[in-house]
Amino acid sequence: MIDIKGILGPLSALKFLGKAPHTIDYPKETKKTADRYRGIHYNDVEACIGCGSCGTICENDAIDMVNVGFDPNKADTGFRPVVDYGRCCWCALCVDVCPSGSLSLTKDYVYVDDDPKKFLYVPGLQELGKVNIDSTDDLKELAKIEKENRPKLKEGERSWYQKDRTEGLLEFNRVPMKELPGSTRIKSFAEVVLGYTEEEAFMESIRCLGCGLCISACPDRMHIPDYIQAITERDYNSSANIIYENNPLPEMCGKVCTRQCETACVYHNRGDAVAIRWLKRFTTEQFDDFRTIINAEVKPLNGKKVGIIGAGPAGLTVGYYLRLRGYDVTIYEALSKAGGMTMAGIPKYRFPLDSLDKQISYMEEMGVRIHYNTRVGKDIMFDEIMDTYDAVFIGIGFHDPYDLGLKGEKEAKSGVISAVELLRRVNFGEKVDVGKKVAVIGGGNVAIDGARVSKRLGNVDVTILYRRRVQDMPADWEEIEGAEDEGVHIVPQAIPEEIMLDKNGKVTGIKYVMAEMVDDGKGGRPRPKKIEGSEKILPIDTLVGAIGQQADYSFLPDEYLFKTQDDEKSGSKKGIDTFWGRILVHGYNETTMKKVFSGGDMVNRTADAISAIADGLNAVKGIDLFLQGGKETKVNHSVTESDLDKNKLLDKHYKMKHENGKLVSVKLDLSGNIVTESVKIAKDPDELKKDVEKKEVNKSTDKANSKDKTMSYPTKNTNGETKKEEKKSKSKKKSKKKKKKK
Amino acid sequence: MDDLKRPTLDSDFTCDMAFNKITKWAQKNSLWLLAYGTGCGAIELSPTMTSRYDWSRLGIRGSATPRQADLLLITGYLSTKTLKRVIRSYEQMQDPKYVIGFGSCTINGGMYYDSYNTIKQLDLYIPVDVYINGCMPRPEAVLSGLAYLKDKIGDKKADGWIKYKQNFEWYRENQKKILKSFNGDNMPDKYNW
Amino acid sequence: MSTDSMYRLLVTIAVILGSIIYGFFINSLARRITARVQNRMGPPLKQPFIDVIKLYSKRTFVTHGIMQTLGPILMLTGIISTLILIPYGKGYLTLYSSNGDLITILYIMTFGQLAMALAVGQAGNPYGTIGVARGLTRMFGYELPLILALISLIALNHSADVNVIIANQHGGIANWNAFRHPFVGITALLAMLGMMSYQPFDNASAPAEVASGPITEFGGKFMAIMMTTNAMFVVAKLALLVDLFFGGASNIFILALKIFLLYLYPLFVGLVFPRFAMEDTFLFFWKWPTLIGFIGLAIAIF
Amino acid sequence: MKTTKLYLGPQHPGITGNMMIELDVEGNKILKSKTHVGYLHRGFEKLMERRTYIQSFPIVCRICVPEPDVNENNYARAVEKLSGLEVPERAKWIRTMVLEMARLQSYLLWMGGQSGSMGLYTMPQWTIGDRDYLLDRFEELTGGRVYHLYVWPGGVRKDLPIGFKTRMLDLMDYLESRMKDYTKLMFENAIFKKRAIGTGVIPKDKALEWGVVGPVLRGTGIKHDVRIDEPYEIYDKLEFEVPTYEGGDIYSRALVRKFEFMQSISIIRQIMDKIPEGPIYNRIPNPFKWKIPKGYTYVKLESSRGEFGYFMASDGSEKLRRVNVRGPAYVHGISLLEKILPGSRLGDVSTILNSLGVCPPEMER
Repeated sequence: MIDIKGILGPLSALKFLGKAPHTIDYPKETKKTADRYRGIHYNDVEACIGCGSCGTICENDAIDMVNVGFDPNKADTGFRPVVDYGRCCWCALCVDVCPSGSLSLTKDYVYVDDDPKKFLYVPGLQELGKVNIDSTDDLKELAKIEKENRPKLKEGERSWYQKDRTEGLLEFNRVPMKELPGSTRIKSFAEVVLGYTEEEAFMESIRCLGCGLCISACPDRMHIPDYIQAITERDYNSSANIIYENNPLPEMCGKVCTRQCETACVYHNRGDAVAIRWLKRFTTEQFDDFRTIINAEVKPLNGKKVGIIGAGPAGLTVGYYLRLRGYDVTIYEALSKAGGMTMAGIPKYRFPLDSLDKQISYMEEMGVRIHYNTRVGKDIMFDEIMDTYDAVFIGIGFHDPYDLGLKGEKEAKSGVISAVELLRRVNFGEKVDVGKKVAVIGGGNVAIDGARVSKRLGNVDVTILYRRRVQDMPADWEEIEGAEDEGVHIVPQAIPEEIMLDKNGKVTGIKYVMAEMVDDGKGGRPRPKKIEGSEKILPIDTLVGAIGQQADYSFLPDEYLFKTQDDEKSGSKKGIDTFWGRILVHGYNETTMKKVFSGGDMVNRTADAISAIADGLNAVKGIDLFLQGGKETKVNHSVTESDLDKNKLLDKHYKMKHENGKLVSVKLDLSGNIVTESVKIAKDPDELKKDVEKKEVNKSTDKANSKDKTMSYPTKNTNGETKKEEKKSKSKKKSKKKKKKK
Repeated sequence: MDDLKRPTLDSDFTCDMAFNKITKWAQKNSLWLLAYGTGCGAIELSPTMTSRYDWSRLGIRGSATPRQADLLLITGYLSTKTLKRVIRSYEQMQDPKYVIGFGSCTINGGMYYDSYNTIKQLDLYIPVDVYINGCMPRPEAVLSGLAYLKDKIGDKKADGWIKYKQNFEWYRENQKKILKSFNGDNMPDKYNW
Repeated sequence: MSTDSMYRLLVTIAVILGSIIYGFFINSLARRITARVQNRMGPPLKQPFIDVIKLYSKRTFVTHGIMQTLGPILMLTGIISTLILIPYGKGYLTLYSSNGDLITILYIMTFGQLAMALAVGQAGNPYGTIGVARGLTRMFGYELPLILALISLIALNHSADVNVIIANQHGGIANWNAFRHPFVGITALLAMLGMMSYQPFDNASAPAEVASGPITEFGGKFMAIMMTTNAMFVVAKLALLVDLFFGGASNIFILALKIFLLYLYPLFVGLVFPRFAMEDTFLFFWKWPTLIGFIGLAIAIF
Repeated sequence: MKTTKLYLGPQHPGITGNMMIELDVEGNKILKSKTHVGYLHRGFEKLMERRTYIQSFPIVCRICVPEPDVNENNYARAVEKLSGLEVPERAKWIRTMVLEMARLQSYLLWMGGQSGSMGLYTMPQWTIGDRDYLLDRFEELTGGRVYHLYVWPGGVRKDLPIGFKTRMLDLMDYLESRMKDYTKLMFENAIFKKRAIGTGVIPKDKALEWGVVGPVLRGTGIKHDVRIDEPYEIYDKLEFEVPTYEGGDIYSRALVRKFEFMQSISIIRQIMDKIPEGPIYNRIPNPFKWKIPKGYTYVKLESSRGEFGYFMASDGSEKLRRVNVRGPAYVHGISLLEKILPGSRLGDVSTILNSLGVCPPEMER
């Protein structure tokens, strides 16, 4: 039948004839886009560090990095992202991984043009489509023009950006490193830092974005992203191999490196840098013996001999890599152990005595000869070395402390000691009596070390006197904090005046003046200015000076020293030129004298171990080029593939899981069931205390058992003592088996 | 791209006719576009043509066949199979005709820059008058693109169709690189290349 | 040529031009109304004019044969002939209507459509062919009730002259054929839905089914001619219906108004109904309208 | 009678996308139908094998253009299932809401398409205009109009904006009131009924055998819905009905969709009412290095067109080994269409296509 409702019902639609349309009359009126609309990119080019993470994450290859006139420096590559809008899909993943938070999207969306080349766009720099950035000329032009009038967007105009470290795809918090509590650690020289567990190392290593900004910050240009990636793959073997490519002392670096890399880390802008140092340390801790895992190729001896003076980081580096290249290498060391300043000058709670053993014994195994207790100039003459060897490397370091230059210093018969000497004596097991009250003068790492070592020498009251404010101290922040934790007093803005002596010439106190900070008028850092009448006297038993060191060139005969410019002109005498106590080098660390190379603290200004290693590597190249007549020996540092595969299998039995809102990784058995919870729960401080006390007992027994009376030092403190021993025995067994096979 | 002949308006005898004042105004304000949703971009066309944005107020409407259309909207990526149809549709359209590259895919491959079945740069195969950026472009962006095209027509710069004629060999050469033959036996010879 | 025939010729040209303009104008108004019901703004009023100017300015080289070129022109001829046979008022505005009667008009009206069919046939597009087939089927559908209604009118007025029929409707709305003979009126109005090719009877050019139907292969100038003829045709058809059923018009403005109001009716129906399937279209016309038409005829004759 | 070959598409207003149907027509009757695809093939499954897990996330939503969220959700859940990532409770609620919003907008689009294919052009103008309000809410929530890129492994990308709840509820009220207009204009329209009833019939006994899913299957009277059969996200905590209508024709499918439209409105109201507070996502590890353990999985959900599934295999590296997308449109658009088109009228092809929810980009991926 006729469906009346169906015929008349639709006619009700005609009621809209009387209603206003809801059309948006676009060019005349616009609809506001939402606050988080993903529109065209914007980049705060000043905040951007050019790490390229945005380009790496982009699934469409839409982002390239180009140089648009920014100078590169340690924490900025100088490159800026350029977005290809012929590729972009506005997923904003680039924003979510931007570690500096500079990249964002805006609410703009209209970008219409008839030239497909105009859809390349440098966000934050280029006004849309104005310049064709395909050509380099135009890029330079762009850099010039845009420098003055860069579009600066306010926060409200940016639509999709990361506000804080909780947003986005990146984890800005570092896996915390477990440490001994302050009260426990002053009781012994036990190592303060406990090291990462395997899972902690994995969780930390996975944070690395692999951008490589750190490489440029490292004086030694280590392949940091690569070895971290190897840790992520649980392939510690290749991680160690990668590290060994340009660092023969990884464990030392893993413990005491000044880690300039971490300040350059992309995470450093908004969160915690990746713990590069701890990760390197973790890798080296995995092996008791490097001999079995480092697969570097050792070339047969090529008949050239190289002599090295000083078995510090620089000398050892030169020795190791020259040996790899087939040179006969001999190192002369004045002390009874190799390591130079790292051995003599770094307190054992940071750098246990056995830390270098593995590495040194590996080197010696490889054929690097080290003559201990042989002081050049005394036990062997420099002339002799010059005659014997085809090339000579000098890496003697800064071992002589500066004088404090205070009234009473010369007169003092006891109670004044330099921090360097104090550390050396303590490190080499000598008994040092510092009394009950110690004052340390200086604000560098050596001063803090001196203070913290003194603190460990018994129930000692330690005060640091520093000319400027605490924030001006050149020492590491962690070190200062650690010292404060351990109960070291820091008196800032205190200028020492005079050492008070008793009749016997023993130190009784120190007089110092308080200072106020004054602007130096040149825009530099403020200078301390004495406040008249604020003199104070601090009663002390020992004064530790730590205001700097210098090199001791007494071993060099006069004729090898470059004296005046006249000499150079006449050409009569050509020697090693020095400037302000540092040996002048050029190119591949060559000195002004033929066949003599130099490196380490007495060459570079940063004066840290990693720079010394870098110097060493540079000198290796120089010596090689020099001795091979301009041709470099090729060395194969790579690891075998079978090893890599073996290790890669491991990680398939792990998976990521959320636990209490935190991501952890868990171990699986072969059928995929969870075996153990990965992250070990940190031991509570009480337990640690007990551990350390146990160690103290062990220490005394060790002492008794130890054959070498002069070289006693506390054993390394780890909570996995028994495990370590097991490993050792295993590795021994392995080596035995190998021998049998042979 | 750069070795292409730039279109010279004088050489085309119809230009004076096609671009006199009234017809120019009419061509500008009456754009019929071929309803061919070649890619995913077609989804943003429906809001643009319906009540919320209503492009009919700008004189734009869809037409069902290429014969009546002035404007070909390449909505996003083109698979190689579609490219054939698009070329044929384009050649069936009557002059003057315009092409809008809609979305990032037409500019430089977009999302599918590494796909084995899509073409990456549209203007190697047919001349493009305007590109609209976006994935998807919002209706507002689409309307801006159309407004841009209108301006171009008004300034006598929307000359892609002349360019196509004058550089026909070049375009054919590019098309042949992608398409081996049009449709085998069923087609007349001139389509089968 | 006498001044009389001179005037007549001038008025004829004016009517032809006027019908084009008015045809486009009501088309434009219809678009606005459609837009309004659909909740949107719609195109500007000048839009149909812009469209047609643009289409004339397009270069149309493609042709599938002589018939495709001739078709639209024959169509134009047909519609002009139809146009001049319909009276638009008194005096010169009756044009040449006295020369022909309703039957001639009906005959000539179909001429354009048949010309179109021939043109489409040569174009060779299957959708065009299907479209034409659909269009002709629909025409057969609505012609029956329409002719029934017209026969009734002729029977009632004892004349096939449109002017006579108009004259007989004098004296107020109640005297209009549509109201005086409701069955005839309803039949005619239902048949008119078919004539106007709006939904539910737009099968011939249903985009979702047959692309754009007969005009699939026609673009550029062909399309422009078709649009022009369409505009004239709408005016012609509506004017004829106004003349026959709604009392004609004393002057051109009232005629225009009546045409517009009558135009709204298929427009509104088209806005709210989907289209019939092809078979249903045919069946529909031969069912209800035909039935009512026969009743009307019966009443008229007996 | 002569048999004519008709190529419906790829450039044809009656096709729901870029595909082609080759028809053998005799008069107005279809004798044979064959679906041609390949016009939209982009090789998604291959592209995803080349990208890391997080890089694949922006791609997947492009698989189905009218309803991208189901792809995002499936992808996220597959990755979570393989990797063991947990999703916070609030994120699950938001995800469910997004899915239902997607269903609403997809049905609005369908209403427009279905009636537009029959020539009722007022309806698409209304529904697609109203769909824009939903897109506004999407834009506010996700930052994108069409491709939302919102649901990712570990949760959702951003929290609900301030004031979103009230705006969403207002919109639900509006859509509910608009449904009355739609009903009068479309669902109760005499001619719509005339064309829809008895057209494109899928026999009940063949439906399961032919692999029919979603509203089309429920239109044949078989109750099957992943939301109820195997609840995912938080569907087990919500109250809703899954309608079935006997008949298997276009009209019963339309009624199923109409009913589900109202159910979706009610689900969104429930979610807005009960949504818990809390975090919205668990951060995945460094996206550059994220590896997923070896294994494979199949996840599925109920999209507006039916069961939508992802098979995903991982080989333990940063990139997935293989993914296979099982979209409902593949069955509906190719094999089912070839079965039910013969015998029907030429004019109904587009109508049937629309009623089956054929979505070419999803068919070809």
